[in-house]
Amino acid sequence: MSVEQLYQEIILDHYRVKRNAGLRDPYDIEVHHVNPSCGDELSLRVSVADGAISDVSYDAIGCSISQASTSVMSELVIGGTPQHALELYDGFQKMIQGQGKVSLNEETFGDAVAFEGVAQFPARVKCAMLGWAAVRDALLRVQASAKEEL
Amino acid sequence: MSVEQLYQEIILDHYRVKRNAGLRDPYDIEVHHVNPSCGDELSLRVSVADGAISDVSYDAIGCSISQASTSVMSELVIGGTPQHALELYDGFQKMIQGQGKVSLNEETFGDAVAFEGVAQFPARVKCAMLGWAAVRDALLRVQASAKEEL
Amino acid sequence: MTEAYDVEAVRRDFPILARRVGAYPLTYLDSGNTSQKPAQVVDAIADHYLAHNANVARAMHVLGAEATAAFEGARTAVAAFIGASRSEEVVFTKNASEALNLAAHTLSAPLGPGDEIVVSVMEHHSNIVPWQLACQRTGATLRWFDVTEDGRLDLEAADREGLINERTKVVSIAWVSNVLGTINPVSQVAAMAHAVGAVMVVDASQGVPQLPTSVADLGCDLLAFTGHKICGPTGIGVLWGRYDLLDSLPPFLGGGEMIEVVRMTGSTFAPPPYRFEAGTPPIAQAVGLHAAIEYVSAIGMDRIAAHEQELTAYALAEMQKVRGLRILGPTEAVDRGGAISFTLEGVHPHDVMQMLDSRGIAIRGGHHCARPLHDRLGVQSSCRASLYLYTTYAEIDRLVEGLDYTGSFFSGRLATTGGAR
Amino acid sequence: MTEAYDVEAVRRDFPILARRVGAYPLTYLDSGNTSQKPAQVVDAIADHYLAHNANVARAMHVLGAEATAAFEGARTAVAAFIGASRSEEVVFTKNASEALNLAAHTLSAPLGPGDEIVVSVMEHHSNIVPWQLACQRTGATLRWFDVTEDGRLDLEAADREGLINERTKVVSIAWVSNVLGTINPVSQVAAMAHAVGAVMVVDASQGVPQLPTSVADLGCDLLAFTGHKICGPTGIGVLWGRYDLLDSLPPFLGGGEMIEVVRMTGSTFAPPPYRFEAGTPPIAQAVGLHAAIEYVSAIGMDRIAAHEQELTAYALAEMQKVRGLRILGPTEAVDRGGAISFTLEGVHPHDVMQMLDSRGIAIRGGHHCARPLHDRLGVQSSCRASLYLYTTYAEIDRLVEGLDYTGSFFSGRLATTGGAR
Ligand SMILES: Cc1ncc(COP(=O)(O)O)c(C=O)c1O
Ligand SMILES: Cc1ncc(COP(=O)(O)O)c(C=O)c1O
Repeated sequence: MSVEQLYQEIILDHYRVKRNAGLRDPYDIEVHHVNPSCGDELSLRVSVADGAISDVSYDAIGCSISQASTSVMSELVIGGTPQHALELYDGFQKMIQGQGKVSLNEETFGDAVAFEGVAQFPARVKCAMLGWAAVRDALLRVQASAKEEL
Repeated sequence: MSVEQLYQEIILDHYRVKRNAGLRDPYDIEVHHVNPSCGDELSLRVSVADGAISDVSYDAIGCSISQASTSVMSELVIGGTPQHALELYDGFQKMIQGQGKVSLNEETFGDAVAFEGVAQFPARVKCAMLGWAAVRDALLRVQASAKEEL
Repeated sequence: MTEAYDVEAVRRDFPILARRVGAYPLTYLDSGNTSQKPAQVVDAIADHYLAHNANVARAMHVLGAEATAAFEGARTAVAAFIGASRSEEVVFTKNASEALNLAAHTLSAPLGPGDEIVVSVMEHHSNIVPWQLACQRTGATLRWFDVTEDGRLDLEAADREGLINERTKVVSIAWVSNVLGTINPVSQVAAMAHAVGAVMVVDASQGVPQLPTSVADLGCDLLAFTGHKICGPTGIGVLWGRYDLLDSLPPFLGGGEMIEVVRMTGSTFAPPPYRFEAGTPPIAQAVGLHAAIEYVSAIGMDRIAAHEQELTAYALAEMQKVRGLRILGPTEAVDRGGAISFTLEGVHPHDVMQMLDSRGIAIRGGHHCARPLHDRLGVQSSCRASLYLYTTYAEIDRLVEGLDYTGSFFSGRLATTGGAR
Repeated sequence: MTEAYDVEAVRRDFPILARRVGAYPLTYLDSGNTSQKPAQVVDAIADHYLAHNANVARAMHVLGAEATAAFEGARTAVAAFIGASRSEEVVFTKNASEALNLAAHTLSAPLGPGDEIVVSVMEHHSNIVPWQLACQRTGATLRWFDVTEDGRLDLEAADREGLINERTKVVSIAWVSNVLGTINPVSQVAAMAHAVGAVMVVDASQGVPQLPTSVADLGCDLLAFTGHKICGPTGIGVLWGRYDLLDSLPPFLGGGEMIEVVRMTGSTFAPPPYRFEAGTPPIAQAVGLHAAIEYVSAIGMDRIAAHEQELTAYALAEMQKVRGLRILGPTEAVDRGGAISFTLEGVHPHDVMQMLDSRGIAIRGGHHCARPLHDRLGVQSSCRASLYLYTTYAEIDRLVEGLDYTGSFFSGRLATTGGAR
């Protein structure tokens, strides 16, 4: 596994031009996640309206893998249902922890397939998961507070 | 160095029949010393009168080396001056820590020469010193309290 | 056991056992103090240092990844070995003593006057002093189980006195006594502790090396053991804890990678196990412990336990034939580990040790870090022979012969009659 | 230096340095994180386990005496190496972090609200978090030295603010910064501390491995360092302390042989260093540390320091030629150790590390356990190359080449122009 396979052009592209970056209003929940071993930090907001994720906005400091992964994630989940986003999380996590043995369906995962190389670099798994873990956390909190309101 | 040289007949003899054993009155100071690594314990009293050690009495639990050494020590110091006892302490300590390179004057040290073998057994040096360390401590305290009274 | 236990094959893995002491072969009967190490463990450590050494977690280069995989692999292996449900439940410490101090510090943090901590009078100092210090800090009260005349935990007296009650917050006892060999009914005590909502801590320093271990069967919440008694290196111990409990505990030592975010004005802390591992952990030692666990697992902990049980029964029977010898603790090999403490009438343990040592026989003399138990039994100190997977019948015979000789030597019988057994 | 420094001869003692990473030779520039180990150290550990292994202090048989002599011999060697006046001043811990926690726990025991503890913003977490926890426990206040723009301790600001004053009870700073490389004026700060009656603690984790050490010249009262950064094993650290001070401190961890008399109702404690060494100490690790100290001493700490100084000067000069590279801390090799932290514009340290790793070059990326310093310098994280006695000019050249390539790769220059330096 060469490092050039890790740094796919798609990843470098998202890293250089991050999609949906910047914190925006309105939002339902903001979460703050860190990766203590390298100090990566992510503030992420989600907004859910009419059963769909209407926006994901974020402010991130981190490596190319974590930033690009967050960027790709935001494109994949915006517009879908929270349930769909959580399913994507599960699939992505399974792949990234699969040590190269699990691959993603390109139709469903789009640019995220570029991260298959990351699964070969255990030390970078946390980087690739940072944005995904944050959005999952945020969505679960939105759901929990929705339940409480019932 | 064989173990039979360590356990000289003189030592076994003092171990079986301890001289000056038992705590007696009157006394000036009582000290309590322990050897934490093996749990040996010694309560020792000294009584000084007219510039001479009039009595050393003790209650000891311990191995043959520590008990015999205390017994031999008591015989050597009773009747002499505290100063003489402290000099004996220095001489005995020097020998016992000398790893077999230092020997004792038999005239001055009597039965204590039997402990020269102990110097070859570093683990037993503390045992042989227990009674000596206690009597030194007690004598220094007697002197200190005598000074205070001046 | 399907196959006979081949102790000679085991011994070949331990080069030190071929040593001679003067004219005598080494007879190492001090394994309860520390075990010997098979070449497999020593080689694993050397290979780690010479080919894969790097710091863990922080280093993401090739060597760092290898060292991290080795270190975390050891954690996973330890978890499996003691039947833990998650590897995150395994905290590496420097020894069992640090593990017990960690437990005492963190569990006692919320305690105050009126709360009670319960240990037993047969504990090792490492399972007494940390709780005494915790009581000093917090104002809680230390109470303890007594032992019966035959060296078992006195559960009846405890019941009568209401030792474990609604004020009890922590119970911490040894699984296997390092002095008496007694195997304590840990799961029963754990049930008593849990009935009043107390946390159950087990000092398994002598248990894990000798018996198949399942933290679930023991029913405890925290369990401590040490690497050097189970064929592993010095410098490493383990605190296992239920994840939920660990997660609720405050940090112990600070620094390094046990943090989440450090600011000069205050810090937040990592989840378990990292919260409790301040500074560079014992990396090569974890690798060595992993090799040790693989070594004993390959032989089989059940077979090791059976070997020790048989040998202990033999030793107990033979030693009781020595004139003036008194066994402390159970005299039959029932619910009993392979540590046999004893006194020899008229001969101080130091002298027994010395005499045996001159014949190449290594035992321990003193109070074996259990002075309160010696006080309780009314003996100032004792001798202890302790067995392990490499111990042979012939070694027990040499011990007994040496004890006979020692008794004669000091009682003067030898000098008078000239005869040893 | 009388003789040229033969770095190739040194490298032959470190088998791991001959490793290759894919097509590239290993270029290990992460010695500030942990150093590599010479075969001499690994062999000493193996020999101890295979021929002399036993527990210490408690065991009086032949193996016990050998192990005790080896362990105490290591203590004597460490004492001589750092210029301590007595070997009883050397306490063995599991790492520098434990040593600093020991200092923080015991020194803070008598403190309360109104008392102040002073550290610096450039400290490693292990010299911050223990003091934060101590302040939480006691109500004392944590204060700190700032750094100047060029990464030196800001003594002027400290003076202006009255940082060290009659309320100051402890001052604890690093001798050599693990991020900036800065060598701090420890003896000057110690004089400031002593003038107000405060205790001076030095975190010498990066100092002792790199510079000849004299605790007297440093003027400190306590000093901590760690074995694994000075060619020694993991699992061992050292706290040195003035004997009188150590003797006045309460115990830290409880258990094992740190006691004098244990009763269920209360215990008394052994004199230093044993009071602070609960449980079985890192015996084989002390043997390994002893071998490491002999190894570096045979080469000469002055020559090791000179080698590092020359190489650091070269590295600083060459690295500053890399486009977009910014050095954190002193950019000249004056009062400076061999850790060089830097950022590369537009490329996150993780990515720098990964790219260099693919070329066999091992550096560290992140905040190097010094997040407050990174906050202070306004960088989220950084890269760090750190040198040691076995580092060569060729390795620095490979680093610089790798950095050029990395910068180009991520800025897209490479893709556009196809050219690397
Ligand atoms: C300056 C400094 N202090 C303390 C430490 C902690 O050392 P250890 O991780 O061995 O406890 C380190 C190394 O990580 C360091 O560089
Ligand atoms: C029952 C028991 N608990 C605790 C310990 C302490 O283990 P360590 O000295 O490795 O901390 C020991 C061994 O000495 C032991 O036998």
